Amino acid sequence: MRYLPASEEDIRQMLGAVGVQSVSDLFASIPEDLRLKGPLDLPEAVAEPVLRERFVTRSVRNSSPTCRPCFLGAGAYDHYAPAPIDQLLMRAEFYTAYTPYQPEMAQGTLQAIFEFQTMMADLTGMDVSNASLYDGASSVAEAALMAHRIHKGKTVLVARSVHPAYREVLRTYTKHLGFTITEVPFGADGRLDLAALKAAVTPDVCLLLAGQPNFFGVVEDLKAVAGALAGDKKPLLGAVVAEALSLALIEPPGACGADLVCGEARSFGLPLGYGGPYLGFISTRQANMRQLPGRIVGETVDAENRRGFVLTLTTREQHIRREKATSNICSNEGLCMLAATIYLATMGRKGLRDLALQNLSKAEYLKEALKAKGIKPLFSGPTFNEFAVKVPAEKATDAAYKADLLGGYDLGKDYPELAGGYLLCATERVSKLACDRLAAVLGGLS
Amino acid sequence: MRYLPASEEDIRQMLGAVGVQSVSDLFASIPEDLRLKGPLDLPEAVAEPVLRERFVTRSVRNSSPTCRPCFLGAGAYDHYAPAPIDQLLMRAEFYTAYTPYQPEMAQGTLQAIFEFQTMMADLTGMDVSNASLYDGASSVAEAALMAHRIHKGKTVLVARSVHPAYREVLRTYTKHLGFTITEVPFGADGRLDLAALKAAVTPDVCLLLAGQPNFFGVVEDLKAVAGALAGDKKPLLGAVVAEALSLALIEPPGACGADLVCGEARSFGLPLGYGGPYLGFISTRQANMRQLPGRIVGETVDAENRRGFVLTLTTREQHIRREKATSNICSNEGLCMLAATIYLATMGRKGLRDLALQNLSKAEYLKEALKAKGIKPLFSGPTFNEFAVKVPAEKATDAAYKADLLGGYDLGKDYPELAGGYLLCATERVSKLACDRLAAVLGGLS
Amino acid sequence: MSRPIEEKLLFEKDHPGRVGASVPPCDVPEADPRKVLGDMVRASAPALLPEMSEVDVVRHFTRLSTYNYAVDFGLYPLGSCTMKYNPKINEEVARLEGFARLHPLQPESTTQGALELMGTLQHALCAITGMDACTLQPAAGAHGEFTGVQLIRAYLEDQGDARKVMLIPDSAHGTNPASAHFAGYAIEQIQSGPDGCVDLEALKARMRPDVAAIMLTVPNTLGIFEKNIAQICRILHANGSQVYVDGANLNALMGITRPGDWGADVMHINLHKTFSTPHGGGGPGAGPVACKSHLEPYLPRPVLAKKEGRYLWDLERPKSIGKVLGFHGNFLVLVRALCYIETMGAEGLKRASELAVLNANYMRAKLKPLLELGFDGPTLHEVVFCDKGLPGGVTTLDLAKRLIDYGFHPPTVYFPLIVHGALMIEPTETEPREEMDRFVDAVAAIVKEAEETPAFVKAAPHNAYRRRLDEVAAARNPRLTFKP
Amino acid sequence: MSRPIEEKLLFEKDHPGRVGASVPPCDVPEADPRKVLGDMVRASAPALLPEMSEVDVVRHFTRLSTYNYAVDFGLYPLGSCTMKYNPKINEEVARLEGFARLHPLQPESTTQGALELMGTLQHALCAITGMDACTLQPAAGAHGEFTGVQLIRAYLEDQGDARKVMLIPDSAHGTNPASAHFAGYAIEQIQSGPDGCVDLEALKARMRPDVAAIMLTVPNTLGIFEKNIAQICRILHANGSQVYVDGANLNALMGITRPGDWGADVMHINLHKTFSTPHGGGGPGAGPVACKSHLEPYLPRPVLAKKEGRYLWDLERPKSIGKVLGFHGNFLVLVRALCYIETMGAEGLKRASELAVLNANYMRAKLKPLLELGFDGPTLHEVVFCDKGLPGGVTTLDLAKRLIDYGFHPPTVYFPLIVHGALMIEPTETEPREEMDRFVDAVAAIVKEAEETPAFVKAAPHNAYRRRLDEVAAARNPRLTFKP
Ligand SMILES: Cc1ncc(COP(=O)(O)O)c(C=O)c1O
Ligand SMILES: Cc1ncc(COP(=O)(O)O)c(C=O)c1O
Repeated sequence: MRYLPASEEDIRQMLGAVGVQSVSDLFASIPEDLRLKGPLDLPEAVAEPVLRERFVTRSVRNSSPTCRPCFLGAGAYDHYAPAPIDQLLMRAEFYTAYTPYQPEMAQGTLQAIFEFQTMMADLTGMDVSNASLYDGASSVAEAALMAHRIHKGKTVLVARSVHPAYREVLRTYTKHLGFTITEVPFGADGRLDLAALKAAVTPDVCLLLAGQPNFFGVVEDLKAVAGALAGDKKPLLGAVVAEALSLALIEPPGACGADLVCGEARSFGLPLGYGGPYLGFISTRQANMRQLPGRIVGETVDAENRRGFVLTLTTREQHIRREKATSNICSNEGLCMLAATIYLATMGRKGLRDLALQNLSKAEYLKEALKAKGIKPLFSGPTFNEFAVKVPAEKATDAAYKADLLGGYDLGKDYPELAGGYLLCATERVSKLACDRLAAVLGGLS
Repeated sequence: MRYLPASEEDIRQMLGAVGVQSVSDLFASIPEDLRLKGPLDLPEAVAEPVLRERFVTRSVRNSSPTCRPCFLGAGAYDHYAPAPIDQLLMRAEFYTAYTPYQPEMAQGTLQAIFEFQTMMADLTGMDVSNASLYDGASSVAEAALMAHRIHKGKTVLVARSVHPAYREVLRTYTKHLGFTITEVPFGADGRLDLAALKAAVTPDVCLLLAGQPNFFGVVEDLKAVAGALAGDKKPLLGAVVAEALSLALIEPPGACGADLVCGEARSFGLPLGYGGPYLGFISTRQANMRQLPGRIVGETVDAENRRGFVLTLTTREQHIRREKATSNICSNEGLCMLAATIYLATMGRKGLRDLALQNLSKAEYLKEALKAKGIKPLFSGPTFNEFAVKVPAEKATDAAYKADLLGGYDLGKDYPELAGGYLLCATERVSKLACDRLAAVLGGLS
Repeated sequence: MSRPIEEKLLFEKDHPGRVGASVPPCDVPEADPRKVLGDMVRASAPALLPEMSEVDVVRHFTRLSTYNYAVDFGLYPLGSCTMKYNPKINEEVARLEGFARLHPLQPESTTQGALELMGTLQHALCAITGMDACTLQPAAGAHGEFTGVQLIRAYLEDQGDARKVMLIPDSAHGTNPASAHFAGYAIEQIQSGPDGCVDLEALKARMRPDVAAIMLTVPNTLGIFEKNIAQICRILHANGSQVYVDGANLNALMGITRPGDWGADVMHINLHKTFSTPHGGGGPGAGPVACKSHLEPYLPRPVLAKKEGRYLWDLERPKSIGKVLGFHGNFLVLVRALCYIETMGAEGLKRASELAVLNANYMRAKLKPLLELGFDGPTLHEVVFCDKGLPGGVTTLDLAKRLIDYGFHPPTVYFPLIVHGALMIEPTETEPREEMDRFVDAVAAIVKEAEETPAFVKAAPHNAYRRRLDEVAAARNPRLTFKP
Repeated sequence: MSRPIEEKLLFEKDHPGRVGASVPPCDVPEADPRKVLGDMVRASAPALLPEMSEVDVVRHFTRLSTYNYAVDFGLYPLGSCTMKYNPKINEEVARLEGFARLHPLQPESTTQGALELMGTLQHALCAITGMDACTLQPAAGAHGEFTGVQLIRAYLEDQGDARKVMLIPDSAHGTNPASAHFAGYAIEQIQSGPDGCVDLEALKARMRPDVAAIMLTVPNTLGIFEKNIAQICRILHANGSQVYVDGANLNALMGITRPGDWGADVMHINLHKTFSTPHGGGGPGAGPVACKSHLEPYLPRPVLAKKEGRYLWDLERPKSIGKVLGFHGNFLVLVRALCYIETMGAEGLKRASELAVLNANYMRAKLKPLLELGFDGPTLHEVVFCDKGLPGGVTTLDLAKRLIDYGFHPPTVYFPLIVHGALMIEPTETEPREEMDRFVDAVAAIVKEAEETPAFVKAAPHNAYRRRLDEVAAARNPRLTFKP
């Protein structure tokens, strides 16, 4: 077997060195009656050329945005990743390394994390960022736990307009910790209902989570939201960013009064990948630094006073603090973080803004094209690259597919009150033509 | 432009350092009347995402052995390249380096060449090998020039059963050098006609080139061929190996009395690639070493007496000897050589033999399957993974294609005397089923 | 190459006017952001994002990469991390566009290939672990722990028997108590016996109705198989409690023994350990959870189901603990893991475990004359030494740093906590013997250096890209971002 | 990482019983080689092919790779080699299966995408060079030279006027005389004038009927544009001779001036220089030849043609010089080159040349205080210094080797031959200014070292994977293969 270097001769010699007769002697500590009698119920080994063909076959039994322009967003946005990213990720020095526990032989990874932290803090308008979390959804849950540690309150307000999966993960995470999760409704503009918000704030509320943009693609007036959070024990404001690209064009949460920003940065150079691996993150103010979950890298010097980087503030972490840790996370999304770092360096401040502007323009164009067919936005609030309309949602996806398009997302699945609501996303990868085709298809539905 | 780092500010500063006003001043040495007045007649720049799609479109406007089992050989054989090869080639240290002119910072490339030379010498039964040539066809031409330098004669005998393209390149190369190229016919077994050979040998013959296997897939009795070359000024015997994999199963030319082996080693881990880049080589006896064309690497030591490798015998080469060089070759097929080296290390002596045996078995199976349909081999000689049959060749390829197969090669194109001859190849990548299907298709032709 | 090139931070390479990517021209009218977004338009550009050419970016990260060590260079014996070789074919298939560019919310009718792949992987993981059901949603080992413990909790509550306490041995990885804590449990640490295993009598004595479950790593972090595991399961079950197995060390057991057969109720599996997917410098991993049928109703939504030969996502799971991740798990990691499993086959996986254990015991035998064992009993896939007897006042950390000079990644150090100055060594089955010999020689040389020139060892590393880094200073005065 | 790991030769890692690849089981009856092949069966296995696991192989070549320097690390200023950045998107598209797995002899109806690509590239190369026709068959620059010279020869013979002599300046690359020699020409070297250009009067004086052609590199290997090139063309043509241009230095000229417009008859183009395809540690390259219409009938067979909107290979070329390569050229290199051309567009290519020339002149200006110029006139994309004035008896070679210690690849040395101890520097347009400054600083430091500690410089390199290697010993006692 090509991954197993030991030849029969090696085995003989190694057994000799160990001082046993056979390999099975090495397993003597496993009680006989627990040993598996037969072979595993698995097929035989498959040779690489055959297996490769099998995976090709599996891969083509899916139809992806490669063949069909994709109007599906809802937390996963179809962006182009420049070619250098993947080729750099393929450097064995990066992808076959472990978490940088020995900094003297992991400065490559550590410096990249430091760069990622800096850029995420800059993009979100915060002071510090961690080195990644599993994904956007779990970052929301971690944010809630973090806010509780800071504020002590046990009620979390979450906008109903936050991504449904994120809200569900938040509930899963907090279920047994005595939290109260309360949803705050949205208004006719799709934005947070500020009156309802004000009414919901109590001294026990440690955090308000608002999508930016929210699940409907609507850009919240985050400054107004921040203004609505008043009082002595006022809760932290957390912005949930599911489409990180929007940060290039929308006022950063940090500038609007947010205390922390969590979300999903997969848009930065990572493939859609049927949902994973993605790239969660949290950034926050300096004061909250020690309550962050996950890995953090800090700058230091070596014995010759040269700059270097290390994992730091590790006393927050489970391998030191065990159950008192800020999170249980250990392996995080290192290589995804690296992809995002390369992506951001590649795009630069201007490129990222140009791209964001193009997303905005495509979505605005699609909106107008749909309006021309009599299809109106569901909400009046401003949007970035995604917006909701009212169409016969059940039929829409099928009709789009028949026209070689991947249609949008049926809001009725998660919001009974929005039955017939249909979420459409337009990134830089859909052409004007595709927008026109979609408008024609949806306009043709009764 | 992303490949051009100079910003406007850089340009300003650099112009200042140079002491000119504008970039066009730098071109003052080009006479005004020679300057291009308008822009180049080329399209505008295309952005990477758009361009990638364009190339995908171009690539799918071909139908390759990926979708159709390939029975086409004729100098290019469809083998599987294990996954590590390409990922190692993609290491920037290998593919973005130049020819190893500075050995102290190119030991990676140099050691790999030394390993390649060793394995090629071993496989061919020779003492030494060069570091690569352009391809199999040009290696035949270089072999003729080399044999002339050694033997001094100016007549080259080449078996008519050597690859037609190789023979054509041989003629192109020697056209103006006063060579006589004489073809030696083949017999009913497809092997070299030894009587004709003997008759053709004169003191002016410096080289006999015989395919091993030859273009019809037939394995020559190279020992008998060597025996037929007698006399005082007997010519060198050169074996032309178009399918290097055969070396694992067929007695190496060196063991049969050949003086040099040239040919094509693309089968060792390189893609079919519509014909290039491929991997020519020449190996020979120690005594002929200084007449080899192309790069050669030798072992040496460094100032601390550690083993190292350098380009050597460079006085053969054009950059030193100019028109007296053994060849004009400069850039050769470095990365292809590396692929072959990785391939051979991966397969190992046993793996390569197993694979060769499987090729033999597939071809024998196909032969039998065709016989069962009444289709007979054109020649009676033994074959490796390729053989000729008699079918209505013009119809055969179309019929195969309709059955989702890439059919064989119409020998009539190059051999009027073999009109209706059809060359079929069966590598490890065609399944029994595909062989049966092909037999059915060809059997069904009138 | 000569020594690595010193590369500045991205922000120090910012070069206004340079461009690193080409954004296609916009084929629709350009929107006016201020008109669309009003005063929610970003007022100032993210100042620190650098402007660089593609060349600059490629060189930056290529240079950074040269500061790293990696499995593709050699032995990486981090204990409990299973740093095995990452097969190249896995990387190739995970990049097929039909996988890499699938949207997670596409209709199931358009993703049957992906779903079949996931179904096949679930089946394989059940077969290997002896469990009945499986979720692929968790993104890493700790995430799997959290999910698994939640299953236990949901099950017990459903039985009307919410319990408070999670028992965890002192040899456990820190993620175990942390995960249980975030599932709302009180953690009670149980002391290992002198043989490194659970003290059965103490355990029995602790069996009261407040015990929800025990979390056991098998083999444990000392590399020792919990010999009474079946009895432990029976004891816990008799108490109405559940048994959670941390499968981080499954690489010792494939095809040899199965947690499901011991009586364990639920476990997680680290695909980035046992199943060869790359660690990526700290993830992404995948931590599927496999369980017995009584826990199945509680698995995270949605659950992969098959109806009339078609796969689909079943959302109607009233007892589900709910989602633990936004979508369906780290799919592209799953692709790699299945590629590995199908490459190895039933026999190959068993052979991998056998050789992993052989390699670890070989290392143990060769290192025993040089270092002192943490525990003396038989070990499987890894072995733990302690710092007792290291000469010249040299510590575990010094030894580790000096190994760097010899071109090796050090073992896991100072874990498990119950061994003083622990050095935890797991070579994995993909290590060739010569490489292990090279490592042993390095340790021997360092021990000798420790006797002769301890100060030199204590100042290691000497040849790395950086000398020893000051972690204390970093924590005392945290500088977590670049300040211009 | 620490210092590179010392890696043995493959043959020293041979480990019988190890397996590196998996050959699928054979689905047909296994043939008996002895029965099929008789005594032509290989008697003994190729003994030196090593048996290694995939892990061993990957580590072997990964470790070897760390001994190399590469463009992706930094400046690689080899003059006349145009070591520009190799774009990553080129590598990606060249690996698309629809290109990589095409058989060269497939019917044209099944390869229209590939043929269209080649047609588009031919058109682009003609547009850039001002030529009328083009062949993509030659595999490298020297191969292109040979092809181009053959075109000239075939043309002249066809005119009934076979001539014997090829004129080549002393500054030319060695491939020029070698290529002309193998096309059957007698080489006559022409001396460069004091300005580094062709001496016009001497040239005129040499115009006799035996002159077949002149081979000129423009700009020449001194980086100097042959200012009288148009006149030279006229002189040669008046003599019934042809003009061959070595296009190795086309990177100075794109969009600025075209050999076709000067009056040149034929030229080759190095796609692995000007058009960004990787050098690969010594190839593969591609050396297309572009020519005027009078030479077109002689182009290598087959020629790409278009009929009724479909591309096909035209074999009916009675005047063709014949094939120079087995198939259609280094197709996968052509894919990369076209990807580059379409990425850059008309303006981008021109900008590339402008900046290549600017960078070279910047280097020249910065290095002039440190080194002595070989020739004084204006230069374009490269500049040549000589060893005059290097202090302390330090030679060009010493300076080059010491540059290695500073983390740079040295320039081309001792070429062109007409400059004493030549240092030929071509930064290319993809070099950022800071990187050039870093190089200049290194040269300054070395010149200082040469004054202060010349012996140290002469013993360089000190920090590379190997100290200075003994090339003389290697040539004296050639060891070209491993002997067990
Ligand atoms: C025993 C054990 N359990 C759990 C984990 C956590 O796994 P992950 O890093 O995948 O979250 C580890 C990681 O090293 C471990 O060693
Ligand atoms: C001026 C010049 N001509 C020709 C060549 C030969 O090109 P190739 O190496 O592609 O054969 C070179 C190579 O360096 C060169 O510099």
